[in-house]
This record gives sequence, C-alpha cells and structure tokens, in this order.
Amino acid sequence: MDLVLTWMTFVPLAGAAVILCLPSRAQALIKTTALLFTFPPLLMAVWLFQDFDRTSTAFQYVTRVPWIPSYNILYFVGVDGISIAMVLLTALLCPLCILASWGIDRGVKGYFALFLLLDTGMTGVFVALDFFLFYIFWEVMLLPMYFLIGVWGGPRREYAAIKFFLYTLAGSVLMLIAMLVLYFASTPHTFDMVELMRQSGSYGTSPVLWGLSMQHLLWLALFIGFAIKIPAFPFHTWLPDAHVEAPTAISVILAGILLKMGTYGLLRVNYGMLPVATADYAYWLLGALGTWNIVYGALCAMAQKDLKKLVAYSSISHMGYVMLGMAAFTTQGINGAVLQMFNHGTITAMLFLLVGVIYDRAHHRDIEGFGGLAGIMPVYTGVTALAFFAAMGLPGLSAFISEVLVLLGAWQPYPRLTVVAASAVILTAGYMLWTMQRMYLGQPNERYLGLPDISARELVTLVPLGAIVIVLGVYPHAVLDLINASLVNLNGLVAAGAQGALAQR
Amino acid sequence: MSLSVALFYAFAAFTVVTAAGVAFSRNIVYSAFSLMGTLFGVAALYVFLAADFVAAAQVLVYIGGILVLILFAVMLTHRIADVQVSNRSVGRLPALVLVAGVALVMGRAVLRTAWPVAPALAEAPSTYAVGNQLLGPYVLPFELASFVLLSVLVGAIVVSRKELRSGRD
Amino acid sequence: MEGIGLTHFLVVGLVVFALGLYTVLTRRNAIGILMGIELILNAANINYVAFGRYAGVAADGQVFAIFVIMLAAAEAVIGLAVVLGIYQNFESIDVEATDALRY
Amino acid sequence: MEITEVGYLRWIPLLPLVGAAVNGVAGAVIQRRLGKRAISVLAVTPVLLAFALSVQTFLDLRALAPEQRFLLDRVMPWLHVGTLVADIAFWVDPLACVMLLVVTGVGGLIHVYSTGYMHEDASYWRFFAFLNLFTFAMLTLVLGDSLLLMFVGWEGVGLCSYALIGFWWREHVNTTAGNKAFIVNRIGDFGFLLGILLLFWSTDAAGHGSVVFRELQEHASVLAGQTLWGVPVVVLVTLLLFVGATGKSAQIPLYVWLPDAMQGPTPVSALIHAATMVTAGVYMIARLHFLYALAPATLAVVAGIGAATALLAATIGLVQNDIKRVLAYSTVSQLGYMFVAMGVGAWSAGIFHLMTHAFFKACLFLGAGSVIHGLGGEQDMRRMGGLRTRMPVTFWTFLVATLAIAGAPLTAGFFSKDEILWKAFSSPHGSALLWLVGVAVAGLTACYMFRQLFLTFFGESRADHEVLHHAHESPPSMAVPLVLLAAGSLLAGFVGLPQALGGANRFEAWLAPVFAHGHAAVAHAASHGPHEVELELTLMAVAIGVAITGFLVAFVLYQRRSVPVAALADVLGGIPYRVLLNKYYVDELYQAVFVRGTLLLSRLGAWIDATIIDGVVDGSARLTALAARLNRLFDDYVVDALVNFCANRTYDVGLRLRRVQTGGINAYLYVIVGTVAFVLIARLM
Repeated sequence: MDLVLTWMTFVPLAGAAVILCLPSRAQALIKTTALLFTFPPLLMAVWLFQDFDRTSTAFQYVTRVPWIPSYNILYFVGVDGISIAMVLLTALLCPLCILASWGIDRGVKGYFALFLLLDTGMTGVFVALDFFLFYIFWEVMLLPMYFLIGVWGGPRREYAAIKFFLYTLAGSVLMLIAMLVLYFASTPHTFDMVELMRQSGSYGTSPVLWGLSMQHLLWLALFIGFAIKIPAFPFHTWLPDAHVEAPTAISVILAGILLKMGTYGLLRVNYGMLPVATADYAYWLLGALGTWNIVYGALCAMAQKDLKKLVAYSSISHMGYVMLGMAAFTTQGINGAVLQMFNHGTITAMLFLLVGVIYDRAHHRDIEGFGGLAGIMPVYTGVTALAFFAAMGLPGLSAFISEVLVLLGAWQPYPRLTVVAASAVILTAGYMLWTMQRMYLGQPNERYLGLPDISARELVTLVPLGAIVIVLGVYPHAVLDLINASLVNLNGLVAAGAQGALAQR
Repeated sequence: MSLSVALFYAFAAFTVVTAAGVAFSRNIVYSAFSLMGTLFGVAALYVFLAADFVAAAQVLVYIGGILVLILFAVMLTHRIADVQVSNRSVGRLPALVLVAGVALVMGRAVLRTAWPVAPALAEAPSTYAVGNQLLGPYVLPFELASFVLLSVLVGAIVVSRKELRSGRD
Repeated sequence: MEGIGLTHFLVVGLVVFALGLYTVLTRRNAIGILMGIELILNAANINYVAFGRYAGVAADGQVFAIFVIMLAAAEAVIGLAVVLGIYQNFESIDVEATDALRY
Repeated sequence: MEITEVGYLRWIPLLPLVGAAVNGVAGAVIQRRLGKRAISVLAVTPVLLAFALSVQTFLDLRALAPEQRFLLDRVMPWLHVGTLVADIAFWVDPLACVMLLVVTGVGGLIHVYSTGYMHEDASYWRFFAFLNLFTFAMLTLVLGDSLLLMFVGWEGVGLCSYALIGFWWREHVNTTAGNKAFIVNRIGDFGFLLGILLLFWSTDAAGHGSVVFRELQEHASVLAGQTLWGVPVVVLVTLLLFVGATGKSAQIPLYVWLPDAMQGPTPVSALIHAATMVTAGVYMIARLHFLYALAPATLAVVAGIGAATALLAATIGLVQNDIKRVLAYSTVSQLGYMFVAMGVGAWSAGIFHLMTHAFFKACLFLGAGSVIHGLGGEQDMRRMGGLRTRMPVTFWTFLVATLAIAGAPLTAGFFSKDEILWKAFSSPHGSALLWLVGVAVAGLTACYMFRQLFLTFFGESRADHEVLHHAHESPPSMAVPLVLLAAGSLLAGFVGLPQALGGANRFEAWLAPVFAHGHAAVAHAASHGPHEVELELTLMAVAIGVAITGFLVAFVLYQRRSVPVAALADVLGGIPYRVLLNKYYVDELYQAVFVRGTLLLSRLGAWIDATIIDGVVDGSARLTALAARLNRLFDDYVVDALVNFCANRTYDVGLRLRRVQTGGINAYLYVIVGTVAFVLIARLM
C-alpha cells in the first residue's frame, strides 16, 4: 500500500476546495494558491522518477482497496512503464500552465478551481488501474475542460466547447459500453484492469455481428473512443477548433496531455485486454491510419493561416508517429511511440505557450500579419526557433530520438508505410520554415515595433521545457529506461495472446 | 375492553380526526391548529408504544418548535387583518381518487401481510437504550445530523435575508 | 393492551399518511403543502416506532424516529425560509402563481 | 581490430560547442559589455584548440602500426533499444583524421578571416555562435562512430547552413535561399534516414544489427543475397544513402540550393558551402566504401551523376557574372569530380581531391570575399576589373588558387585531379567516357576560372568612381589566412605525389589501411606496370593540354578581347547563351513542377470550394485527397455537419419535451404520486 499516487492525484483537488473558500477578489492569492497546490505532485514526480524500479514490469506504488464491494469495484491505482512517463508529464506541465494562466483576469476563482480539478482528473486517468475508476476520472477531466474552453475561450468558444464535448462524449459512451461488456465477460465480474488483462485470452474470437467477433467489436468501440482523443483521422476536427478558442494554458494541457490519453488508453486497454484484435487491426487502423495522420496533418498545417491552427494540425501529424510506432510491435517502435508521447507533450506545450506569448501582445495570430519579429523580440524568436526545430525533429533534440525510433521500429514490419511517413520530415520542415520566415524574419512590421520581448514569467514557463527537450535529445534513456521494460513486456503479451488465440482457432 | 385499549382507540380517533382537519379545513389557521392536535395525538400513540423519549421529543420539537414556526410563517405571509385567510384547494376529486388508490394498496399490504411479531417487550422506559444507540452504532449519523442542523441554521439565514442577495454583484 | 397489535398502529399511520398525501396534492398554499408533509412524516414515524417495538428492536426504531423528527425540523426551517423568500419576491405563496421555472 | 581508447577526442567537437553555447546564450551581453574582441577570442580559441588536438590525433595515429590506427573515445551511452545500440562515441581512423585536419585547419583560418570580414556587423556574436556550432556539427559528422551520430552532425550542419545563409534575415531573398537549402537537404536526409533504417534491419536479420561503422564493416557481407522489393538490399541501401549525399553535396538533382546559398556571408560560403559541409557526402561514401564496393550498380550511378553534375555545373559557370556564383558552380563541378572518384572506387583519390579542393576553394572564396569587402559589397564581375594593383595580396593568392583549380602542373589541384582522371580511366569501374568528360570539365574549369580572374583583376576598372576610390587591401586578419591557404593550394599536392611522377603517394599509403577492404573488393591494381606509367603520363599530358586550351580561350576572349564576347553570345540566335545564363532553367522547372504545382492544386481546391458550398457535400470525401486545403473543407462540411445535426436534433427533442416543465408544484406532485401509485398497483394487483 503506497499512497504517493493517491496524494499526487488528490492534492490538486484539495487545492480546488481551498480556492473555492477564498474571496473571489483576492486574485493574486488564488493564483498563488493554485500554483502551490501543483508543487507537491511535481516534487512527488521527481521522487517517483528517481525511485521507480526500472527493471520491473509490474505495477508499482500500488494501492488496492475495495470501493464499491457489491459490484466488485476497487480503488486501485498504480503505475508501470506505460503510465509513469505520462504521470511525470502531467505533474510537470500543470505548474507551468498555472504560471502561463497568470494573465487570466475574468472569473479567476472558477478558472483555477476548475484547472486543479482537471489536474486531478488527468493524473487519475493515468494512475487508475480499475476500469470503473479510470472511467470516472476520464469524465471528471472532460467537464472542467468543457467549461475552461467554453467560458474562458476566444470568440467562438461556445461552439468549440460544445463540439469538443459532443465528440469526446460520443467516445465516452462507446468506452462505457465496451467497459460493461468486459465486466460481464469476466469471471468473477471485475473492473480490475490487471485481472482483465490476465483473462485476455477468454474473450470470444468467433463472429457474433457483421462477421466480427466480440473481441473485434469491443476493440473497435474502444478504438473509436480513444481515436477521438488522439485525434486520428477522421475524428480530429474538434481539435483545431478547440485549440483556436481555448486559452493558452488550456491548449497546452489539451495538446500536451489530453491527446496522450488516447494512445495511452489504446496501450493500456486495447493492447492489454484484446490482443487478438490488436494484432488483426494494427496494420490498417494503427499503422496505415497513423501514417495518413502524419502526412495529412502536415499538409493541413501547411495550408493554415492561423498560427495556433498550424500548431494544432502539427499535433495531429506528430501523434501519427505514436500510432505508427505502436502498430509495429517492435521494441524500437513501441518505445519510440511512448517516448514520442512524452516529447510531443513537451514540445507542443512550448509551441502553444509561444503562440500565447505573441497573442497576448498582438491580439491576433495571423501568420501573414507579422514579419521581422526577430528584430523586435530576439529572445522570443530564439526560443521559438528552438521549439520549431525540435518539432521538426532536428537531431540533438528530443523529438529526433522518438521519431527515429518510431521509423526504425516501423520499417521492419511496414517498410512502405515508413517511406511515406518519413517523407513528412520534408513537409514538416517546409511548413515550419515557411512560418518562421513569414513571422520572424524579413522586414519588421511597423505596427509591432514596440512589442516588449518575452517576460521573465513567460520565460520561466518555457525554459524547463526547453531544457528537457535538449537533455532528452542527448540522454534519451532518462525516459527510455523508465518505459522500456513494461513496453517490451506488453509487446510480448500481445504476441503471446494473439498466438494463443490463433492456435485455438 | 380495558381502559388502555379504550384510550388507544380514543387517541387514534383524535389523531385521525385532527389530521382530517388539516386536510380539509378551509382556513389555514384552522389547519395549523388541527395539525397541533394531530401531533399531540401521535405523541400519545408513542406512549402506547412505550417510546417515552420520542413522545417527549415529539411534543417539544414538533409542537413547541415546528408548529410555532408554521404559525409564524402564516402570520408573516398574510395580512393578519384579512378575513379570508386563503387555504384554497384544487383538484379535489383526482386527488381523492389517487389517494384512495394508494391507501387501498397500502391497506391491503398492511392487512394481508403476516407480520412477524416478537414477544412483547416489557413496557420499561426506553430512553436509556435510545441514548446508548445514538452514541454507539449511530454516532456517525448523529454527528452528521448536528452538521445538517448547522447548515440549516446558516442556510435559513442566507435564504431569508434580503439584503445579502441584493448586496452582491 | 391485549387486542391492540401492530396492525392497529399501521392502520392509524396509513390513514394519517393518506390525509397528508391528500393535503399535499390539493393545497395551493405552500405552507399548507408543508403541513401535509409533516403529516406524512408523522405517519412514517408511527410506523417506525411500531415496527421497532413489535420486532423486538425498540431502540432502533425510535432512533430513526428521532432522526426523522430532526430532519422534519430542519426541513420546516428551510422550507419556511424559502416560503418567506418566495413571498418577498412574488407577493404570494400560491404555488400556481410562482411558476418562474415554467418552460 | 585493435582499438586504442583515448579520452581527448571528445574535446575536439565539444570545444566549439562550448564556444557556440557561450556566444549563443550570452553573446549579446558579452558583445555589449566586453566588445567584439571578446567574442572573437571566445569563438576562435576553441577551434584552434580543436586543431591542436587534431594534430595530436594525427601524431598518435602515426605512432601506431598502420592496420591498428583507430582511436576511440566512448563518451556516454545514447540509444540502447532492443538490438539497436548507438553510443555517443567518437572515433578516428586515418580517413577521419584527414577530414579532421581539413575541418579544424581550414575552419580555423576561416574563423580568423571572419573576425576581419564581419567586423562591422551588429550581430557579430550570432555569426560566431553559428560558425562554432557548425564546426561542432561538422566534427560530429566526421568523428561519430555510428551512422546515427553521423546523422546528428549531418542535420546539424544543415541547420547551421540554413541559419548562416539567412544570416541577414531582413532580406527576403536570403531567408528564401536558407529555406531552399534546408528543405532540399531534408529531401536528401529523408533518403539517408531510410538508408540507415534499411541497413540496420538488413544486418539485424542476420543477427548483427548495428549502425556502428566498424561493426558494419565487419559484417557487411551479410547483406549479400538479401533483396527488398526485388532489388538487392545492398544496392538499395547505397542508393538511399547516396540520395542523402546528393542533397548535402549538391549533386544532380538536388544541387539547386548551393548557388542560392551564396546569399550568406562570404566566409560561410567558404567554410560551409565549399570546404567542409558540402564534402560530407563524399566523406560518407568513403566511410561506407565497404558497402559501395558491394554494389557495382550504385557505383555506376554515383560515377554517372558525378560526371553529369561536373559537366553541367562547369558549363553554367562559364557565363555567370556574380563572382560568388561562379565559385559556387565551380564547387558543384569539383564535387562532381569527387563523386566520379567514389564511383570508380578510387576512394583515396576522391578524398585527396576533397582535401586539396578545401584549400584552393576556401582560398578562392576568401579572395572573392576580400574583393567584395574592398568594393563595399559589389559582387558583379562586370563592375570590377583592374584590381591587381589595388589589392596585391588578394590578387596573388587568388591567382595561385586559380592555377590550382585549373590543374596547372605541380599545384595541389593538378595532382588530385589527375589522379581522379587516371583512376576514372583505369579502374575496372571506370571508362573512357568518364575520363573524357573529366578532361572536358578540366578545360571548362580552366576557362571559367581564368575568365573570372581576368574580369576581376585585369583590364580597366569598370567600377563606380566612388566605389573605386574606397577600394583597399583587406586587413591582416583577412590577408594572413589567404596567404596560408594559398600556400596550401600550392603545396598540399605533394603529400600525394603519384608514383608515375616518381612520388611515393604518401597520402594513398596513409589511407590504405582504411580502404584495404574496398580495394580488395574492386581488385584495384596495386602497382603500376611500366606500360601503365607511360599511359598515365600520356593522359596527364592530354589533360594539361585541354586545360591550357581552356586558359587560352579565356585569355583570348576576356584579356585580349580579340573576339567580341557579345558576338559569341549571339551564336545560334543566342539560345545556348541564354540557356546557360539561366542555369538550364532547372530552377524554373522545379518552380513550375513543385511550387506552381502546389499553387495549381490550391486553385483547384478553391474551385471545388465553391462547388461544395453549392451543396455537393458527397464529392468532398473523394476530392479531399487532392490537396491540403481541400481536406480542411472536408472537416468543416461533412464531419462537422454530422456533429451539428446530432446536436440540432437533440435540441428539437428538448424543445418539445420542455413543455413538461409547468413550474407548478402540484402538477409535479401529481406525477410523482401517480407514478408511485401506478407502480404499486401494478405490482400488487
């Protein structure tokens, strides 16, 4: 019984409660309180990073107590290599996002309380090992997100918020159904994910509906639920709208953490519990679709005129790498996929924070509307260049490692897909450099000559991320060591499960 | 028919009749006073059930507290000089039918069920046992109850004070 | 008290309940409705205490009755406060006049 | 294989990195507080130290037995995933040592030169930060012991090249050139990366998966017999890697970025776009010669591309007027020579030319830079002339370097070029055609180089009076590197004096341990028979004759002006001249195919736009594949519509259902009690 994860999850919730008790006029106090309550999880994350047993494939820091005994529902939390990186990322990004939200001046109390609630939900999703608990946290996370976009967002915020909500809710419903089916298929009925994974061989693989077996139907239902989050084509249209309308910090959370829940869910649920269907669908629905995501996202990004939309589409492109890497079932591929989840979290967070910096000053994000910012805001331009080149996968920076691992891993099973996916390095360089040229280089725009350079507070939010991007480029094993054992084990589980079931057939 | 039995029937009848007064009276003040009778009758019935503490609580809380509160509310919401203190009723017939249906079903359940009856307990004062239960197995609900009462206290003030609401932005 | 059993108390409770229900359904005065609710609660209390006594667990039934009394008091306080609030806003406590929540 | 582990190799790349980091992070402050001199010290010292360490490396290697000349420095583990093992480790063998000396030596001189050339620039610190970063990346490329680490340097030099081409970022044309360089290079990198992937998995299939050079060399034979998509794996691997080389080393079809790269400051052109970075492709092929030796088909492609590029670029160079552009095309052309050498298996000859080329081309660029500096930024040769007397140091060094590149006997260029030509003729992979092209290019080279010399330094000055008045010789910080490089251009050739001329060819002997494997594979003749010596001397004489012819043509046309150049330009209606002047319209072709193609697609998108808004929603799914813009429409008008449809229907239902909310408590009570009663009655009756 180890309560560290429980503390990590619920300390922000306590912070939300404290904030609700503060007077709404004390804005600075509210902001400071919110920041303070995100520090304990960060410190615990540092401790976890140092203490985590890198050789074990088992769940660590487990708490497992009955919660609703009549339905055999547990309060069961723990982390393994698949989730640890995401837990660390969440703990890291939340304080930074609170700092980035310092400029919020409308409904401060509600904003920060909801933000801390969101923090609890996100951490909970990554540590929950009981499916029911997982689902609860999943929903807990959606509601604050809806309000954060819908209340504090841009001009079309309500449209974006409702679109976001409908999309994700549709996914949730499918997930709920699949979850219940899994529950009633297990003996004894349980939501315990570890137990469900252990029983993974028992879900029927004989056709029940439209020629699909129960396992395949479940897989598809869960896949759609998670694909909306990733977001995989064609479920991605909520993302650009949500990003454009959301406030900066929320965009960061959205791209940095929420997107990862899709791929995390696939690894945790689909891979662990439905190995046969995973093996059957990996090529088309993960590999080919991921490749399509990569290229399609990059093309769409190139066509954007709004900087934030461009970054949003680049997220779609980069998440494609995660799908492709997962689909490969090679050590390199899956390691690259999870590392890419982490790296994309840091890099895209930087990008959105940088978009926020310029938006706060110029109040628009039109790429064509700037020019020559390098002369006006040199430090800002320098940091932006770092982030852009990181997003491009420049060697020496973190994304290079994960992208190379993904491509390397994917080459063995799917060389053709890899050729197509790798061509995105050209497209990515194209739109990133073009944007760089149009916004930051060239003759400075007269209108913006007076813009102040990046402030110390904004720099504080960016420097840790930049440092991580560089360090992970040189020493990727800081993260790879954490995740490798569990991922190799997971690959083995899928292979064994698929093999066993195929033999039965 | 012993005296106690007769008394039981008397009190039961009193209870029912005054309850009917609550239900059918045209004047709300009359209704309120009828309610007092009902509450008193129920307290008496508690005595018959050897529930002395509950009976006392009934008299103190209900009659001493709630009823007075209701009367205050009646007075505060109606101009006392009004001759016609409204206690209008609507839809009597459908209500009667509905209530009759429910009563029929419940009566059937009451009469048809073979209630398991334990040997009658000695008619000793039960206050001691009640106290033990309240601070023993029921201590958590008991404490929660105090919390609820506190919330009610605060809530009642917040809800009924006009200036607090208007003072906010 | 031979001859008086559980059923008798239950019947009294039933009648009081029915009258309470009728009051609740027919009154348009909010305070009247509250009185009806008090009747229903009393009916339930009679049953609690009666069941407690005749099932041999006297104290439990009474404890529940006490809780009900407590809650009734709480409900009356809040209910009447709300009624006063409504009166201040609508100048009436007729429940058909106060239909701000109508579609 | 005996490997000597040493601990100092890491400092060769790391010192410039430290310089770059200090200047990059704190450069603005340092420059403001301590002045440009501090920046210069911070930037130049690491490179000079790195050069000293490189010399130490050379001495250490020489102290070892020839077949044991390997130094290795393991810094830290980098990527150990599955069977993939790549460490941050630097190694040096004789081949890397040559590159090391060239990069740090020539690089150091160019750093010194830059302190003079860039002295007036406000972003002095930024320039040196990137120059140091480039040195770091280039040294990583050279010293990395695995393909992946080499790739880090490979892309790193591309980044620095991008940043330095667009160094004066206020001008749109500069940043466009930078983008072009980076993106074209990325196309090459795409191939390079795929090559690495394929190579790793092909060796992995045989149980020896590796990206480390020495392990690859050991197990290269496992590739034999493997095929992918019906092509032998070794051919595919080498071709993919060669795609990377064409990008970095500006060969057909990816050479178009290099002439545009001349938008950068001239020292950058000298260091990155002439002496070091662009030779990375040649170095990579030499590094992996054991693979290329297994793939004759690829070798033929490499030689063919090299020869074609050499010829194409040389002809374009004939008519360019921008002093740096001529040099740029000359670089492309000389790189073509090196690829010809690689393609015929003459590894050490190619590297030899790489080294001598670094000297004379750097000298030429720096000389050109000196001219531009002296004329206040003028780059058009038509407005120069007569500078011989005003800038004597520049003139004499430029002359020496021109002689070297033209292949005048006893200069460095003569020996290296001649060796390539001889190998192109005599190697089993060579042919008379390759030799013929090479000789023709030698003639063209002499012609356009002397044209440049005559136009710039001889004759009457055609510059504005004002400009001419300020024309001056460059400061010592610029002149000294020029002299040293000119000396190198003269003397560097003697380390590789061919046996036919009675030399020992110590250069080839130095590299022999590296290429032992490759030479065995291509069955290269180890010694020259007497007959062959005679043949080699004959061919040499022919080449010299052709070069002299080229010189004479330039002399007649541009010095004596016996034949009016304008008349020549009008030959055949002026078409050949215009074709050459416009670089065979390749840029226009690429522009038309790729850029215009994209524009066309977007216009097509706009057309479909209107159609879809007019209601043809069904067709959008099919058409979205056409263009990115169109895809966005699909999102907005199909997927969103479904979502909105669901929302609207829900809203309608809600509109109807809300009538239930009467707001009357009695009504609610009726419903509640009625429902309960109904359920009770239904249950009990």
